Amino acid sequence: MLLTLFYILSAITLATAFLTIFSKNPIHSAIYLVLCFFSIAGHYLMFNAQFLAIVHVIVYSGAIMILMLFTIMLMNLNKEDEKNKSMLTRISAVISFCLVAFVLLAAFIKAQPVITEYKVSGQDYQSIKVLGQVLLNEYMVPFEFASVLLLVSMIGAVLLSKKEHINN
Amino acid sequence: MDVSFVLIILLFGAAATFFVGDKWASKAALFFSTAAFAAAIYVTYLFNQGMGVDLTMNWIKAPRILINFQGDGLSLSMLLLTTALTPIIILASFKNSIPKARSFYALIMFMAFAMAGTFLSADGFVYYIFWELSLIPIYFIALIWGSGDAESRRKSVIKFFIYTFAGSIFMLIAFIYLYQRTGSFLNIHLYRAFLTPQEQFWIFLAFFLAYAIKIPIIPFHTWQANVYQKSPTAGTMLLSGIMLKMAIYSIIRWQLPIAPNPAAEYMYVLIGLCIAGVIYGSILALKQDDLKKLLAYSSLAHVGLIAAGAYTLTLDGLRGAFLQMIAHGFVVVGLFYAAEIIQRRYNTTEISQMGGIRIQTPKFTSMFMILVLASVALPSTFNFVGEFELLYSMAQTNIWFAVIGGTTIILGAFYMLRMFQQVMLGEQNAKLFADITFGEGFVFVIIIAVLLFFGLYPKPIVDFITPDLQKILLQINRFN
Amino acid sequence: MENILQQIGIENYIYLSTLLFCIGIFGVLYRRNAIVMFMSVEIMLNAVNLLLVAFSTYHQDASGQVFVFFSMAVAAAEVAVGLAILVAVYRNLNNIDIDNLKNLKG
Amino acid sequence: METNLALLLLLAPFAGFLLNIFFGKKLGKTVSGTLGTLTVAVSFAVTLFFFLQVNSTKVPVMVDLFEWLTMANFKVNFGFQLDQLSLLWLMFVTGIGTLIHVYSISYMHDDENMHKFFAYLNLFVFFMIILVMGSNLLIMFIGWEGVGLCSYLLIGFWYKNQDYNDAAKKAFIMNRIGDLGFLIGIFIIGYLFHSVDYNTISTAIATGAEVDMGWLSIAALCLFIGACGKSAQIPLYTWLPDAMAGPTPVSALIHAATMVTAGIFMITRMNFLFNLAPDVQNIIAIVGAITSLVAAAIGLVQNDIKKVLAYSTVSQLGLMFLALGLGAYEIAVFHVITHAFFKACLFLGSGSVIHALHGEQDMRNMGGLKKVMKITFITFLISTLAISGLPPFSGFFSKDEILMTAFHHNKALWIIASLASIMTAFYMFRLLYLTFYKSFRGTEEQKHHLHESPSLITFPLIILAALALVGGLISLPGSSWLNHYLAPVLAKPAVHHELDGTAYMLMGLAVVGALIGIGIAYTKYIKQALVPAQESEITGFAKVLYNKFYVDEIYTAIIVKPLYALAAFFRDVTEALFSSVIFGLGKAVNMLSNEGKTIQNGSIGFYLFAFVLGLCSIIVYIFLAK
Repeated sequence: MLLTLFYILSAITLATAFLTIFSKNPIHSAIYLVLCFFSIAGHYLMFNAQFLAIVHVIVYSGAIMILMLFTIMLMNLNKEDEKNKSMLTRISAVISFCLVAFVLLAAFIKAQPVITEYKVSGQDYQSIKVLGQVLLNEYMVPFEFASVLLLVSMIGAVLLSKKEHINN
Repeated sequence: MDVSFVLIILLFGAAATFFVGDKWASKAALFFSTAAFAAAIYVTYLFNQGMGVDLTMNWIKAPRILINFQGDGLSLSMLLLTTALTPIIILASFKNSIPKARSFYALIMFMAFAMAGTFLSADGFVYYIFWELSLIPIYFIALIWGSGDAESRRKSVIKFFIYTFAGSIFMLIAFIYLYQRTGSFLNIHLYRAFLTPQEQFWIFLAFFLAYAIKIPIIPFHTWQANVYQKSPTAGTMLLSGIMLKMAIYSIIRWQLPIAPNPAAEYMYVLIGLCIAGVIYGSILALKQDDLKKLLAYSSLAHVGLIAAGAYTLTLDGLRGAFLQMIAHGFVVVGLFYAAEIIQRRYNTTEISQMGGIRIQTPKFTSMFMILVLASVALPSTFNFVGEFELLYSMAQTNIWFAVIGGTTIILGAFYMLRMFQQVMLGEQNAKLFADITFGEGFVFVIIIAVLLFFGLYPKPIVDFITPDLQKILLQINRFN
Repeated sequence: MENILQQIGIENYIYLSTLLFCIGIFGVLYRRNAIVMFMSVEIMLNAVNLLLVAFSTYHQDASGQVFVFFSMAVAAAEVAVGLAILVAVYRNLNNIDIDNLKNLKG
Repeated sequence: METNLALLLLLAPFAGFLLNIFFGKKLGKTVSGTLGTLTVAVSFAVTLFFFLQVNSTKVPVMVDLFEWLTMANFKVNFGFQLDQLSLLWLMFVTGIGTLIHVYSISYMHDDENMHKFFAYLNLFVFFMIILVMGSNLLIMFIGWEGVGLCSYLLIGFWYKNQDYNDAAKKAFIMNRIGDLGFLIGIFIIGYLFHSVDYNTISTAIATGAEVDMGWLSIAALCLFIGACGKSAQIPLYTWLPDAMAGPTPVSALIHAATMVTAGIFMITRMNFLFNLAPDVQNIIAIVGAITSLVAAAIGLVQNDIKKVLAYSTVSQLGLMFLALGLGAYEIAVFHVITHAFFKACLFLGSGSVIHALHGEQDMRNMGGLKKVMKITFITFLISTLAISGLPPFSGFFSKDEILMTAFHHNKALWIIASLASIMTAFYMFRLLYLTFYKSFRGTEEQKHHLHESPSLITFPLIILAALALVGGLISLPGSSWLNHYLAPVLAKPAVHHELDGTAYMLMGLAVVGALIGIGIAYTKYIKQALVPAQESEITGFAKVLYNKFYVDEIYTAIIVKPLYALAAFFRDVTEALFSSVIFGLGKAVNMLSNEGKTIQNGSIGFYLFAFVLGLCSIIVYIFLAK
């Protein structure tokens, strides 16, 4: 039952990811990507990581993708305007795809599993409470830095997108 | 009190010199360099009393790098040479009006600091840092205060910088490799590394590139003459008096004990190369029109002989190399100072514009003559002691080395006397030449006193360095 | 609480993430539209996130999920700045085809 | 006590040097000269004391001061050895030195740098004493190079003249060639014997230590090369005639009496070593004989009064080397001593003449000085007779001994040496006749000023002439005091010749030969009253002789010129080549980076592709390549 669910979700994930790339219209790409993200959220739910799934939906589908859509619309990119790609580009893309897939899979196959049997510790490790404790005890400093990073990127984004007054 | 005290004085002196301003810079530099010399003597005294003067401090945990300054006979004698020559060099610049004097003297002090650090460091990484650090001040000294056309000066100074720097990089690689093998940069640990002949060969080669360029051994010498000619005399003195010795000291301290096998295997090639430099430099010196260039080539010849002695891997050779390093340090500083004095008065280093000076300045002539004689290794000067041991060690290896290397005493006499004749003798020069002042003479007197005293009684130095040289020799022979 | 991996197996997740990641790479190389390239990057990031969560479960350890939070934060920041740059580029060049952005070449 | 006295002997001239160089100018000429003379006289007095002591006790005085050089397998002490040989040498070094100092007070009085002259002379005596007194080869080497330095300083004393400076430089460099040989010899000896002490080496040889004979011979040969340089033997003799550029007292002291005999001293000192190398001895004998003949031949036609004497010196030194080569060390020493007397006298006499003629040295412009300069003439005559080898003058005895030894050894060497002696007699009398006989050929002004030299000049002449007259007494044939005296320092017993018919016949032949030489000179320059021709008129073999066999020109052509050419070649070609290789490397890097620059083409797709490739290779390297 879960396996079937996994296959369905995986199929959606992969398909939408492909469509994201092959859609000529950027808006379509964005829509497919949102779907992709939702399917990944479904994966998270299967892991019983509800909090993560929710955050994922909020951040990716909610924030990032909206931002992208806004930008696309801002730039009026909702039409197909990509020039014909050269053969070289296509070939290099395909080669990269195959190569990375091959290498990664080879590496994973060759790797020895650390744990031979799937264990169940029985302890709670992914509830909001536990995650909050881990985040604010063990990962306190990175957490603060993440906030600083966000602040900085916010300022940066504002500065960058602000219209410059060329003649003062 | 340990050896780092001297370094601190030098570094502090550099800073102080910079901050007291142009007017007092030379005096401050002289004061601090003399203080450093006094401290070096005191440290040597403590060392002779059997007290430890080493400093060991952890610096970086991984990779394991220690700040380890080691005072033994070899490093202390070089420290003494450095700190003794620095005040002399500073004193030699006193009469010149130098723009931006505080930077100039501060750089000299900083250079002395870096060189002293090179001699003292027992940790390969720190040693490397000091080694490269010493390149920076001389670069600026030569570039900013040098003589001649700025464009060609910049060219030759940059050539010098890149050239020596490129050589040193190989040394760094060798050190990193050694660290991989031994997990330490400390020289005593590196000595103990049991390297295969193959590894030794590459490490030896890497060190050799660094040192051959610095010494320089032909065919790596092309930077030398131009830089000597173009840098201010104080810079030339630093280069020829101390900096070249860094390389020979490093051969004895690092290269030979760490990788002795190739040194023994390729001994004939190495000595042959060094002796070729001796002959080549001597012959080149015969036909130079520029006084400083001539002295540069003579330095090439002398230093080639020293390196040849070090590569004989005999006690005599190593000891001779050490003695000759000190002797050559003093004599070459003296000779360049003489060139500087002439340059001050005639505003040129062209030999053809000199001549007829002796008649106007008996004192200067006498001093210059004694230095010339010391440079051609007249017995009873310090240079003879060194040269004798060097040639004797070469004779032990192969008599022909001594015969061919020994031609330096003929060719040396040839070019030095020829130079002396053209510069000093003959009918009175049309341009006036004021005899040297007390301050100028004082520098000469110190140098000459050192040369003559140790020429007749080198035993203190010999006794001081021999035990440590024997230790080094023990390391060199550890594979046999 | 049971472990979902007992039924599905970690290998499947590995293959899924690898494929997703490769699709991302393919997209970055294939497309010339900067925004779509951004999306491809997001796909790659998500592939990694997914694998992190899978291994978090595999080890029964929260650290993996914490890392996902961080990577999300970084992704958000990256997108914000990246899009701002794109807007600036667009303002100057009137398109965002990366083939036009060659001013930095040697 | 002995140490102090020995130090006094050594340091007195050095003190003179220091005083003269620092305060000479203030002290004034007379004081400075007197000071210089007195210090050497003090040395002479001390030497005399030691001489008498050692002569009676037969025990050499050894003084060890401190350890000087430390080598891995031997040590060199700063030590002195006052034995029979060194004291004998010291006697005439300080003795003649004192006389020449006295002479110089007057001779150099007009020179503005007189104090320097005395300083250098004192320094020379100091180094000569070190050379002679040293107890090992390296101390000797200090003196050896030191006297070379003083010779350089004194030849170039009139430094305004660059020709003189060239001569000085030449002397120093040629000496250095020999010095290198000496040094190599010292290396080999040090290596073989683990010592350079005379006593240690001689003991080692006497007790039959195992040494490689081949290396020993090479060492002996190297030492001989050193001696060649210092004592002006073929092929290193050309500096000595040029050295006449120096003031005449210098020529007398350094280039006739003392310094040039250092080579003989050294070989005598190391006689135990040379005895073991018969091949080298043969070389020495042959070189000596040829030198004496060649130099005498050149001397036949020279017109410069000092040049004639210089070639005569070379020739006489050749004879001494002949004796050394034949193993007759005591005879060589004997000739050194007599030669020192009469040659110093001759040089000083010529100096007196030059002084009277205000610097004129060409014999063609002299003549008829007999009447004006009586004392000079008489002393000169005595010395000339002595050098020509006429009995009962000292030169007869010493030269005859050499000829006799050569005769017993090898007839060819004897013929060469005899020929040289005949030539000597000829050119010395040619010199005498041209200078002192007939009428004066110089300018009127010179003639007007002709005068006998002051007593400070004539006094040394008289003493030296007296010594030249009676010097032969120290080693009369049959009963030789010298042989007896030197026996302790020589490893082999002295050569002894029976005073038989052969001996008397040889003496007779030698005298007849000398008389023939004198006779020819008499016919040419008194009877026919010839004056040597101008340079342009000399033709044939005489021209070759006049130009000294063109040896200088040959040396210039085959050594000096190529060396300069090589220097120019190195400077202009090789240096540029080395430079261009280095710059070439730089250019290559530059080119590479220019090529590499195109990789950075600005296409993000390309970058990403490269990035992917790099990523893959890293993964392959880390995870898969094991």
